[in-house]
Amino acid sequence: MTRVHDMGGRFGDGVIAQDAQDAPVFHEDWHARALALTLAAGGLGQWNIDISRHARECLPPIDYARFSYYEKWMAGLAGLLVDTGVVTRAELAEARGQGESTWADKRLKAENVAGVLASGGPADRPSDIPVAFKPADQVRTRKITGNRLVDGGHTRLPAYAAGAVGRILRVHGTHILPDSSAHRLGDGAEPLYAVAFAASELWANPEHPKDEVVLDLWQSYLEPA
Amino acid sequence: MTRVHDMGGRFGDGVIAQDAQDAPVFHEDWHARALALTLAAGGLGQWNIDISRHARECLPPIDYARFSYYEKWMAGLAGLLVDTGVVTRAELAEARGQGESTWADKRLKAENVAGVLASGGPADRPSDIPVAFKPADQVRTRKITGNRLVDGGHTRLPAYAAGAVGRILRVHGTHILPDSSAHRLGDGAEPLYAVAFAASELWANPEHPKDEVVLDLWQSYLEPA
Amino acid sequence: MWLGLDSVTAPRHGRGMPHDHSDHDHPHALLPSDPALRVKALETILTQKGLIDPAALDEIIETYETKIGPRNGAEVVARAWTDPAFREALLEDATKVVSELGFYGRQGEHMVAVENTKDLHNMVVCTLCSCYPWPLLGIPPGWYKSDAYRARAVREPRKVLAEFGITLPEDTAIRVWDSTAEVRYLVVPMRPAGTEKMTQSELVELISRDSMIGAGLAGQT
Amino acid sequence: MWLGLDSVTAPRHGRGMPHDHSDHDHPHALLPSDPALRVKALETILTQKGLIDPAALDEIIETYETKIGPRNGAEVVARAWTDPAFREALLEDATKVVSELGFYGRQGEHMVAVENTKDLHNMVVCTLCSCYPWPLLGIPPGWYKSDAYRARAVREPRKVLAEFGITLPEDTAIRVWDSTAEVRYLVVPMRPAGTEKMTQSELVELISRDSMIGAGLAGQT
Repeated sequence: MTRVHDMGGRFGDGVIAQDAQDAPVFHEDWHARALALTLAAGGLGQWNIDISRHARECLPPIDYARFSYYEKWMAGLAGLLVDTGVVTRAELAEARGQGESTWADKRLKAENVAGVLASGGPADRPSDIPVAFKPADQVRTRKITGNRLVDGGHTRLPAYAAGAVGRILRVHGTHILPDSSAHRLGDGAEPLYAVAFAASELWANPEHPKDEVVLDLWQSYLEPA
Repeated sequence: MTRVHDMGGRFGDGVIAQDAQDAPVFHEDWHARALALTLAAGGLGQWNIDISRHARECLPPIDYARFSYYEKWMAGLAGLLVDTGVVTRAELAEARGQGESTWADKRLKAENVAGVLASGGPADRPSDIPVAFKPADQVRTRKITGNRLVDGGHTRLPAYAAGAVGRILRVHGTHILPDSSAHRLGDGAEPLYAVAFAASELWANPEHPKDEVVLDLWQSYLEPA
Repeated sequence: MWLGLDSVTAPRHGRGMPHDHSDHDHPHALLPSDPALRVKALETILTQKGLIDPAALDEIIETYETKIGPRNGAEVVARAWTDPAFREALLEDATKVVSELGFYGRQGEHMVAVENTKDLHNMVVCTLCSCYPWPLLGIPPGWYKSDAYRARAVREPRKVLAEFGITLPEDTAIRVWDSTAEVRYLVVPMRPAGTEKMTQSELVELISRDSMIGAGLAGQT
Repeated sequence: MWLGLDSVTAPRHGRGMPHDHSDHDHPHALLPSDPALRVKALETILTQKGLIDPAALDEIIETYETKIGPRNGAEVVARAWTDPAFREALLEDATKVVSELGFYGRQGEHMVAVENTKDLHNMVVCTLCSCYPWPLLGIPPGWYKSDAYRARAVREPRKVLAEFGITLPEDTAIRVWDSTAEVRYLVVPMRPAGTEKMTQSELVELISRDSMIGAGLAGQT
């Protein structure tokens, strides 16, 4: 068990509330503002995507459960702004910014939006760590999920896939390790794989003998099996 | 991952809000009424303790997270009353009971309360299943927790202790199997053990090499290791 | 057999199978959302249907407010400190021993006593719900039932104990008992130094509820 | 490098370490609780500090409302259906192929295309958050980000598909892709029977957003 966000396989959720194919992209104006604000604030360069995911995961479990999607984004953003010193608690409490920020020169300008969205932020990085597995190799995931660098830290091995045997499906190259990057400990890039697991390896009562779940997993999450 | 109640080991909860040693037993009058109502309704004999635990576990995850303790009890009770046909949805909606129930003769009377609380409801039962383990034996828990009789059903192996190796500490005799009893499939009594696990077997970053966690686990949850 | 563990085992069609509700179609959503009004509504319905005697509720409440509480456990512990044969019998078969003292009952049908020593500190939790030895300790305190205690006690008992003001010696092991069955655990805390001359009833005053859960020490102030 | 993946890797004292808040001391609790007011407050603070240009927010919103959406993915799929060499290149290296079409960008930096066949149905989820191929499908729909989809898609994809009106043949295997890294998956749905004479732009109309997530079929009505 890591944190409340790690809900894959959980029982207890009811039917999925579907949106129509032609539903608006943003159901409320504030959803659109929340998304745009998060992207623009991210552009200040004070955190990366792993840090911002971890900020949402670290919301108190009660908040994580009760908040709608963009409410989680806003709460995560509030936490990031305070943690990085970009905004003070007093400014949040007064809903008023005190003077121009030292990072104001990093403000995302309207004319740069298209270019910034189009250029993205790739996560592949060179790494000295040799690729240990090839397609069809059998691997076993860590028996206990969890960040090995920081207790309670960010990790991307869901609890439902811990201690499971699967086979390498694809080698994705070498990617930034979120367990490191989310805690400002460096990229820690290492080989990343798509790993396929039989449903029977993951679930007490799998639906179908042929079904599989595939996860993208870093080499340090895996051992030969 | 079973359900939202299965939170042992979860990260994200803050400090524990302690009560004073001399705090009142019930912080609010309605807490006291909720407890008493649950006990008295249980006395109607329409469900057992495993069914009632499962009713609380089956609350929608959002409700389970946001409800206070006795709110979970009340919501669980509402579910049980409707599921068993003791109360109708219409009666709940109108907050009004329609006529005397056929189970009214089972009503717990004030003069019987002391006797009923004192007599309890033991969970040990005879079983034909031979006791397979003795103290100091090494055992491994099921790799995947979850009810094997009913998909998504009640079980008492927490996810954090799935697939772990421990040693038998005590043999408790033969007890009702909650996985069966919670779904009205019979007592299914089988041997029950206290099983000790090294903290390092359960957690990515254990606090201390000598620490252990002990769980009471049924024989069908275990295999020799 | 009041809990009906035997009487309700016959499967009935469509009952007892899990059926996951989304947020708004669970029966509880039909009731008032204010918790006090919600309880009142349920009590009213059940009373009108003849299923509940409000006087029985009063009796249950009074029992747990005034008769069944941690004083019971403290008496057991104080006697174990002062009577070696009793201590031995308690550690051997706590159910039998506490029954003889009149402390058998609901949520205490299968008791085990575990003793704290210099080498081993025992601590009790129920990660899956709120199991607790009612006949000896009464109704559990709020913190015992909190998500934070349930989530953290098994994984980081030392951090939890620190919040309760306890730092154990470095070479003391911790054993956390997660109450996953109907067995209930009573921690027998260590007898504080300097209490050799105290009477049993003086000792009882030192034995807090938390010390019998393992989240406190006897005599801790 | 706008996402700052490189620029913020230097550890700073006390930052980046997890520190679990209880319910009321998280910074968000300082803001208004109404979500619309909460967003407004954050936008106001950041604008007053010179950190946000509201016109840039407008531009981002307009981009995802009008320019970047599932039409992009549908064009890729329709071409894969009609151009065997394109299909082969897409399945070999989707990032390269979609980049050449101008569909590279944020949340689509590492693309993989997976093709549905009679034997294998692919379906995409992100159980840990909401990863989704934005440049090809736009902003994910609410259901994709819901707890129910995240929890259930990996464990019971057939029950989930049934809710979306899909029943697969008994001998079709399902492969659920849980997007745990920065790789994003595009499902290439099966081309419906009887569409052999359609033009590429007619085909585009059959290719729904859900079909490219694997929660729908192309041409499904």
